[in-house]
Amino acid sequence: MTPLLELRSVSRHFGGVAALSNVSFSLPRGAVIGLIGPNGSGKTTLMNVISGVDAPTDGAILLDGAPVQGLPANLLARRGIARTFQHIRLIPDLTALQNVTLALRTPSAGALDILLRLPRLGRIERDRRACGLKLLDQVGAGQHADTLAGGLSYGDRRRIEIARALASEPRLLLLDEPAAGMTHSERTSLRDLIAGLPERGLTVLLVEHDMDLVMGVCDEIHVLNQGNSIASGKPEAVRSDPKVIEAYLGAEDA
Amino acid sequence: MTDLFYAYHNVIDLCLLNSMLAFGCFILLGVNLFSLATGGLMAIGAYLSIWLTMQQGWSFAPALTAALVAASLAAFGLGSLVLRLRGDYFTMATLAFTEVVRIIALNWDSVTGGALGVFGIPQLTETWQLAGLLALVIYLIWAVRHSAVGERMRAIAADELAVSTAGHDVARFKLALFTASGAIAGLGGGLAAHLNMFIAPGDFGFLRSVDTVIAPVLGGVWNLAGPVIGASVLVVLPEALRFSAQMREILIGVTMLAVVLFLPAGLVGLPKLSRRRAAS
Amino acid sequence: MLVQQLVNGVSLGAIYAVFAIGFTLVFGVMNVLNLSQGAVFMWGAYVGLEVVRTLALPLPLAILAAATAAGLLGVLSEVLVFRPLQRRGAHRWMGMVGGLALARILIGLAQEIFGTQVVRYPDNALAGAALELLGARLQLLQIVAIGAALLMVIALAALLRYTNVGRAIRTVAFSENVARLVGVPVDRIRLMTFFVSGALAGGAGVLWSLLFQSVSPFMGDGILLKGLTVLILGGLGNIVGALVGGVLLGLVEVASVVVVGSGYRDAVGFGIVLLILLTRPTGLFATRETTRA
Amino acid sequence: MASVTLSRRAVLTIGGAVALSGSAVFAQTTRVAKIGLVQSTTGGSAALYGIQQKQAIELAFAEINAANTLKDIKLEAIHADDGADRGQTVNIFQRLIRQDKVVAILGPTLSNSAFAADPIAQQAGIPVIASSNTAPNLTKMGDFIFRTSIPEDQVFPTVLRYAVQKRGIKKVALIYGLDDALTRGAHDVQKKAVTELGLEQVGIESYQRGDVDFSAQLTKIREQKPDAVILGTLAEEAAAILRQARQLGFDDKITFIGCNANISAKLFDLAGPAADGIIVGASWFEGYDSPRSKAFVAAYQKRYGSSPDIYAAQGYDAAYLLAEAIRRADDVTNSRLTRDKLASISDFEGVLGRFGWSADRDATVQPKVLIGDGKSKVFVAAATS
Repeated sequence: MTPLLELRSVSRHFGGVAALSNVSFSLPRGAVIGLIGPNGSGKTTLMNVISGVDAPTDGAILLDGAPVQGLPANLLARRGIARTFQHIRLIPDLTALQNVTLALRTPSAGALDILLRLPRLGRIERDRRACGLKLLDQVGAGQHADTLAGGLSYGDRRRIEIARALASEPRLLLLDEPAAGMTHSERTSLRDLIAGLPERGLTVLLVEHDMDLVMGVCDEIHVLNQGNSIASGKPEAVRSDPKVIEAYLGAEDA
Repeated sequence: MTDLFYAYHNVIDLCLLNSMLAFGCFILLGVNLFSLATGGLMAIGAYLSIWLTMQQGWSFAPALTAALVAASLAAFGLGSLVLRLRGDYFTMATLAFTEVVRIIALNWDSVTGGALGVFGIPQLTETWQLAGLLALVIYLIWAVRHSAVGERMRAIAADELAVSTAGHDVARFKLALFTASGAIAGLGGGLAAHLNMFIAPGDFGFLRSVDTVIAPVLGGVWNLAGPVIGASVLVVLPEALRFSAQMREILIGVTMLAVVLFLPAGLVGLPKLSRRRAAS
Repeated sequence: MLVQQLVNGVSLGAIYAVFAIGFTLVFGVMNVLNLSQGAVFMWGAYVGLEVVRTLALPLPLAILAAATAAGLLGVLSEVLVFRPLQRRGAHRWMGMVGGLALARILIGLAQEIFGTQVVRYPDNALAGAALELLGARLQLLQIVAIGAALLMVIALAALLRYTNVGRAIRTVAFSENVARLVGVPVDRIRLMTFFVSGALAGGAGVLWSLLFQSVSPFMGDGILLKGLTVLILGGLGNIVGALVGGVLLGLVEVASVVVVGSGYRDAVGFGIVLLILLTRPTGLFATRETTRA
Repeated sequence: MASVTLSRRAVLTIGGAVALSGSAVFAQTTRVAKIGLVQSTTGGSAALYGIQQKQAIELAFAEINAANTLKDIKLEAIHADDGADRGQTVNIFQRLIRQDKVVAILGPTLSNSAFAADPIAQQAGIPVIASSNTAPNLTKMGDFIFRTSIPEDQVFPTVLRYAVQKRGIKKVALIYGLDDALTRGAHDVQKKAVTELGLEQVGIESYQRGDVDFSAQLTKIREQKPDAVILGTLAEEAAAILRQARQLGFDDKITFIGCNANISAKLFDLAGPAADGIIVGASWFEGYDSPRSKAFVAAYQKRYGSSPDIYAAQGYDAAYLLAEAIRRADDVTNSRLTRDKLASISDFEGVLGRFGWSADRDATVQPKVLIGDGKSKVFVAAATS
């Protein structure tokens, strides 16, 4: 069976600087894959390249065996790739619910429905609202549905962003440091949430600095350093890999 | 009473017309597009509509429809080319479009009469038509804003990237809005042409575009009353300040500057501001 | 004829360049599009005129006085409009409308004080002098204009490259936050940048009215559009680009008169802007600096 | 904001007080003829002509009122500035007619504004006299529309014929303002006259309002070696063209032929000696040798400290023509009667000379061919024999 996503020698250069060079790995279906590395190692660049926010300078990205590198973000989202951001990108002047329904794939109202305010419009919007509420409940933010996103706590916004990513019914979910800024108990429920995603048919690529979380939920871990893939494998193996330890220690030195 | 109405008939007409045109810019400002294409798009609507009513014997309604369609198509074409430009580059490209259209109009004697303009245009635009069409435009924008599409608009204004990673084609959405704003400009152009019996290419240049986009900024970019208030103020202010012929320009400038500096939400924010002052 | 037209184009373009460099400097450093720049240019021309006519001082002093006065107007626009808007975090179109409003006030004041009539600088030794070169007549004034333009650009380049102030300006251009962190007095540097920008506009105003013998309250409107065109040709915030773009626009305008016909002179300029934007979305001379835009 | 309202109120109060005291003085015996005076005093180059006309008309009204020419009728000018913006001109016409109930309107400054606003006066039956609109077909808008500004086509053919006879001109180049109705209208007339006289047209160049650099166009024209360059330009643009032509080394033998709008002291102020020898045609010039004209120039200079231009002279005559019509009508509100009396004037002796109306209510005045004298900075009448 082809992997859900496969990276083949993906590189991304900014001017003369290589943010990613020849990164290759694949994401098997239904797995939770961790992506770690020191700051500036290229994790977010890789997320951007996969989600279409950025395009690779070189290399191929295959989704279900079909090349998708360089496609715009909205098309990749339609093809099943959703993501969250390291710096939360919720729309502050929309409510939590509106932020989630923004990404729903259930049909939205047509031009005529909207302009003539046909009765169908109310029904459609009610359905979308119900879908959005369900997703908010799943991430544990249902009570904030009608609060403006800008006024919510960091942890709540993180969870709502995950709900928005789930709203587009993705097959691949890219989470960029979802635990950052969360309290301990929030992290625990986040861990449960992520662990439950494969059962719903999702594959997850997780970038995270919280090693307990990474080691706890990931089936496999890839390590980046200065744009190069330096190690990959089971969590236990990676944890004891001297190259990985050196990369982290070296980074702390600098 | 009727005399009073007729004494300010044209002032009322211009308030209504300019308010409508301002909505064309309003919907674009809503997604962070500062467009100066209004003049050029209006010119297309204006010249097409008078050619149809004066040369081809069309009646007013179909001529206006044709003006609307033609300007929408022009906006669609222009938008597909220039919407990918960022910020000020987009603004400059739309300004270049307006100026190029104006200069073509200046040189295209057989249709536009050059600088001498076209006169004797039948006066077909009525106040009630302007009021009705303005109401229609306001209703349509209201309906869109109070739907999922309106939420998407607000989201694009705040964070385009978030919207596109949520699966929406932001470029296509903006193109649709730009086309809609072209429709408003084309309709406004046709109405303007049949309002004062005369048009010349100078009516549709840089200044027209600037005035149209300033109206919602002054009135308020987030409130549906904004464009109406902004455009009306810009029409009424020169009339109200006529008592001071010499200081008029300066006073208009000072008023504009005061709004920009002290009313972040535009003139619609004025009552709220004064209430707050009164309360504290 | 060709040589003559080249002379015509370069001397026109040199003034466009001086104006546009001031314009682009403010953009490059502070990401502000100051639409009152045309009115500042006009005021520079009037101040220079008054110095020559009323005070009967020599021309170089007039240019200096005009540049200083225009520089102060630039400072005024920062203090009155752009700084409060930036503090408030206002949207950039507020700054554009604020600039237009300020321009309206400045033009109205000029009308009040100087009247609406077109006036000109008194004749001096420079006005009539010309020399023949390869069959073209090169006026002394044109040489002065081109020379002064080059001088201003070199002075600015030296200022930016070799002085502490220049380094500070470049740091602010890179990032205001970084500048604050390394102890650059950002507010003062912004004021200085606005001063330099206004001074360049004022200097351009005097050169312009010397060369074309025409001063009026409305003279800034046309040059504002030209300045915007040059800004795009050269890339927003790119100083070398503004120099090259200015001269290029001068040449393009002259060439369009020769080749296409004078009725389409401005359309050719704007048409080229459109074409350039469609092929190179950040201008002809896009550089690192311009990616901010 | 508060101070603005306050000052406005103050202005209104003072205005009201003046009006009150005025009516008290003239109580019962005085009738006031309210006349709309629509001239641009702001709004770019239009303001140049607008201010001149406004001043000349106000001068005329003051003279007429002081001399009690109309016995118990006093003329009151209600001036409104349209900022050279057509929408505002329409606003003003509607207000003057419906609210201020004027008996006649003098203006507007620009032909473009006239095409939009005059039909309103025509519809309401209010006579309008223009003194700076020169666009063709203007008075065809209706029988209430008059003008004292001589359209170019009444003047230019005479001028061109004179130039051809005296200077042996065969090849001409034309330059004109593309985006200004006045200059564009002048150009059309000039082009037609050139064709009718069978002259060879070697080139046509144009520019846009606000342009001050004409060197590219002039360099091109120089290559075409014309005998004459015909200017469809405003005075300040003509001055720049003359000056830059000299700087580019134009042959002294090349004749410059101007249009109506060039008749201005401004031309000499700006062009200096370069204006020497320019040929223009006009209904009037400052040095026109008639008692009436000399008195006008003196009075204007005394009151305003500057010289009147041709638009001032045309405005001044318009004011006197309207006063004469009101005198004949002996009525301050009946605008139709005023219009009929105005149309009946046929032998008016004005600043422009002996005056009458054509069938289309255009002024008919003997055109005068003038030559610029750059040294004494005046136009002198050409010997047309």
